[in-house]
Amino acid sequence: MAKITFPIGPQHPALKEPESFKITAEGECVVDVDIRLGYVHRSIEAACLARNYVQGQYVCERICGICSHIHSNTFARAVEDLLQLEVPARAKYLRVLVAELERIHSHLLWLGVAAHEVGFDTLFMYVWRDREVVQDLLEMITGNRVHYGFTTIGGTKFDLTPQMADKCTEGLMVLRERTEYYKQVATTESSFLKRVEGVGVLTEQQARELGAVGPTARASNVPYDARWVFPYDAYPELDYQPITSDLGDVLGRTIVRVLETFQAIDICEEVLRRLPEGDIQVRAKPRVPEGETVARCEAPRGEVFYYIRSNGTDKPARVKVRTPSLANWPATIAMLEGAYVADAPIIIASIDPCMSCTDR
Amino acid sequence: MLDKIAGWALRKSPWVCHFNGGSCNACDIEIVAALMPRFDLERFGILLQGSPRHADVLICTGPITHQIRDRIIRVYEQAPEPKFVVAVGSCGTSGRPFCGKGAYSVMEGVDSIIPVHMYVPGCPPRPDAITYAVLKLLSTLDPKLADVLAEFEKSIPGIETMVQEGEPVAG
Amino acid sequence: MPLFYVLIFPGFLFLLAFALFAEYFDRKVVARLQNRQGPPWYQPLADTIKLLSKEDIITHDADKPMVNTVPLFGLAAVAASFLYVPMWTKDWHFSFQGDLIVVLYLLTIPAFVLVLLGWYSPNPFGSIGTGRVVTQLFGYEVPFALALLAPAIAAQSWRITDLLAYQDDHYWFALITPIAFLVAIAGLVGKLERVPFDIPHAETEIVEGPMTEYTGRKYALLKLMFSTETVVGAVLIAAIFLGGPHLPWVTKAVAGTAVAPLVGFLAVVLKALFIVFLLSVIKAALTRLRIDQMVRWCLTWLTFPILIQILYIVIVGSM
Amino acid sequence: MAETVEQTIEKLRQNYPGEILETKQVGLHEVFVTVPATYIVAFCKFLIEQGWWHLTTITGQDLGESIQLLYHFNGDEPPCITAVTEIATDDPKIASITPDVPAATMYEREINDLLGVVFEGHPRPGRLVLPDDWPEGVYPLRLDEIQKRAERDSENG
Repeated sequence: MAKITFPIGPQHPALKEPESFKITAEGECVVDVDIRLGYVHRSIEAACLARNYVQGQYVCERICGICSHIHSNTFARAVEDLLQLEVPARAKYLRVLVAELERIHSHLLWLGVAAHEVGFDTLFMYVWRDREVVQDLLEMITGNRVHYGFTTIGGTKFDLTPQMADKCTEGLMVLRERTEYYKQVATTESSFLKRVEGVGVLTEQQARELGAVGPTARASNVPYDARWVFPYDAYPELDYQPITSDLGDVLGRTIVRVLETFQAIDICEEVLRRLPEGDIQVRAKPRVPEGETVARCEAPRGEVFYYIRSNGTDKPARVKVRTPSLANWPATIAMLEGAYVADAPIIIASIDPCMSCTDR
Repeated sequence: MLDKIAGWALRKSPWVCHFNGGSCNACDIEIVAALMPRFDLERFGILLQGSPRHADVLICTGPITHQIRDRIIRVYEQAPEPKFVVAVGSCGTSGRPFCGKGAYSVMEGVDSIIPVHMYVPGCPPRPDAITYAVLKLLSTLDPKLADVLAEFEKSIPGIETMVQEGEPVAG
Repeated sequence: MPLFYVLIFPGFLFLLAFALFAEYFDRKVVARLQNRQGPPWYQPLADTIKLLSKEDIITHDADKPMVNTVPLFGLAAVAASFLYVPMWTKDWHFSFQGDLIVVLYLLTIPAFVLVLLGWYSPNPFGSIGTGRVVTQLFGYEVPFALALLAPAIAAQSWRITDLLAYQDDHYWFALITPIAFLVAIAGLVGKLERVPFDIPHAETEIVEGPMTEYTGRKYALLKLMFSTETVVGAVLIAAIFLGGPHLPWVTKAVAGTAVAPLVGFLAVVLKALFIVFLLSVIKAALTRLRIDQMVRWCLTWLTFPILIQILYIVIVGSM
Repeated sequence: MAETVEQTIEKLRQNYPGEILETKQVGLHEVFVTVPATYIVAFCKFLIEQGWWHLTTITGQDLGESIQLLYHFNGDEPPCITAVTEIATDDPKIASITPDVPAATMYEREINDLLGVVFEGHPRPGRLVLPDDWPEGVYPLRLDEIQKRAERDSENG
């Protein structure tokens, strides 16, 4: 049969971001995939070197428009480690609250996009409608729908008033009810199941060898979640288990994400209950002592990794960012090979790819 | 007469094509959010099209990276006349904060490559502002839309500061 | 007079108006089901006029005469088929023995229009879309034709007016042959390439498939071709399975009076809109299938039941 | 925490047959282990056998005379190990670990783009993040390039 090579991207309706996949297909079967990154390469690692730490945190937050809090949080944690700063307990809890709200928003967003990829626009619309609930909560707490600017080096910028906490509790209740409904739709609607069951299978061994992270790995039964393996912020005081599934296909990833949404709602409620009183910020010196450090965080898509080396000035000497999407590409290529062309968009979408993270 | 009808049709049915020129995703998500039940751009006849060939308005985000530069010109050329460009986000309007200090692979916003008719600054702008920008773009073609626009301005105070009209640039 | 029939009412102009209204109706229903407000009533008209007024780009390596004329053929074929479906009375003046076959034949032409356009388009999405159009054609075309064959066997005629007369005397075919009715709806969904069978132009996979490269006038014609095909298909199914202009009790009461055609006309329009409504609900409630799943599904859940239906009719009819 | 950082370092020194130049603790639970560049593939394989199965990423940085490569590994529990090695800036060549650790493919290509390190034996080399029209031999994260950009920025104000 004749081989046909066609591009997905850089400008393609399945991808909201430009990235180029050259898919070679034999009939309807994918035989080879080539990824070309760099369309969103904004030279952020280099830009950090020319900026001081506060500006660097601002730019790093703009690595990704979905998990922006995680980036600024990880950056801040790395710098706090270099400065030997102890962050107030209240700030730690607030960071967890915003991180988990962000996870809810990201997972709902993904569920909608996944439904859109397989042509289920009604679910897409419903999920995104309810995503506005969590967007409103985030806007209320931080003042912006995306790019919250919530974390600062040494704590958080904004405090949570009791009224806000009440609103959060209300919103979380609505979300729990709606997520219950989506869980039911995503796991029982037969035409949706037809498109996700057994599609894009990644075995546990492949997931480990290819270095998959986040829900992609956890859906292949790899219980790796930086929140519980290397606890940070207030996570050591919150006792949860990583959510895994042994299905390994797109359905498994859907289930893991939906269950994680529930888990995130639980964590938010626990944080609201246990929120300690006190300061939210300690003063940080602009000059960072010489040294190097590593910080790991669990973003909605997987582990975010920062390596920062300081040379004793107010500007870093090296900032290295490893984002979960970049780590998941080798696994995605493995999933795509042998799949149907029609499944390519949903397989690519199933790792919740974030090109702006990948390229930085 | 025919021109009038064509103008009416264009105002009532502006199909948009979304182009990401290296943005961080936030603006793109907010553009999609504008199509969702809460904002529902379809009530103004706006449809999101996958192919630039079917679009009237290109919504461009991002500071334009060097790698995407040729592609955006191609997409612009692929769109049939008459066409309009809306630049969304602070990086889309100026390239900041990505361009400048230390950066080596970004341009200074969408208008360094193709003519822009409407700017929507904000990092990211709210979906209301994006809706408003498209409406305002259409109202430059149709004075009758001024009422809708005024109503919109009343319902969201301060929204008129969220959008900036572009210099009319020859294509 | 025939010219008036062909061009204005119930011919081309009325067909266009009805098609645009049906498109609006469809989009509105889907939007409401998705919790949105939906477009205003003039939206499809504005879309069409706008597309007609836009720049018409032909890629330089395309076969110009071919791509210019082929969309017209598609629209013309659908418009021609519309002449043979009765709009207000069962004594349709264009009717002749075998008109059902002609309508069926004319309604397959849009698929071939897409195949040709995809073939002449330099875009890889076009070629993949073309392959899918052809594969899908095998999936739905056979059960769709068989589904319309079932009532024809029962009424022992290939003439739509005879089928209408049969339904006047007995029950509507939707009640006599319910399986055939459901299969026909599913076949129509495949023919119109709507969710869950919108595989040939699945937006997130291959953009618009064969239509990706076509702009302005040609895209407008293609869109019109689909919306007119929706209307013709809906009216056809309304005529064959839902009694066309026939309404129980009412038709008998007004028979012979001046309002009879009007009642019949309203009945047909409402029934057709009901079919469109069903299509909209299906579109809002389901996920797109994959091409291999679609063909397998059509074989198991369309072809097989319709054969049983036909067997049943033949056995009952021979007794 | 399963073992302390000291215990881990001790265990590594005992189990690893090859040469370990230096060890130090970074942050809460990260161990940086310096090994000679020629043994990097063997050491990475050793780490994976010892339970640090996940290659988080590879960091490259230009220190002037040499380019430092940091292979960050983590396992199912703390601490994490980072293998550190240095190669000369004039002749930046090192064996690719991708054939043995498939997860490294993207990271190695990225470092090749940004720092010009040649990973010998990489199965699918090629440009990954830089634009197609980027000049050959210019590596944006090298110190001289950073310096050039800083001068350009100060000229522009």
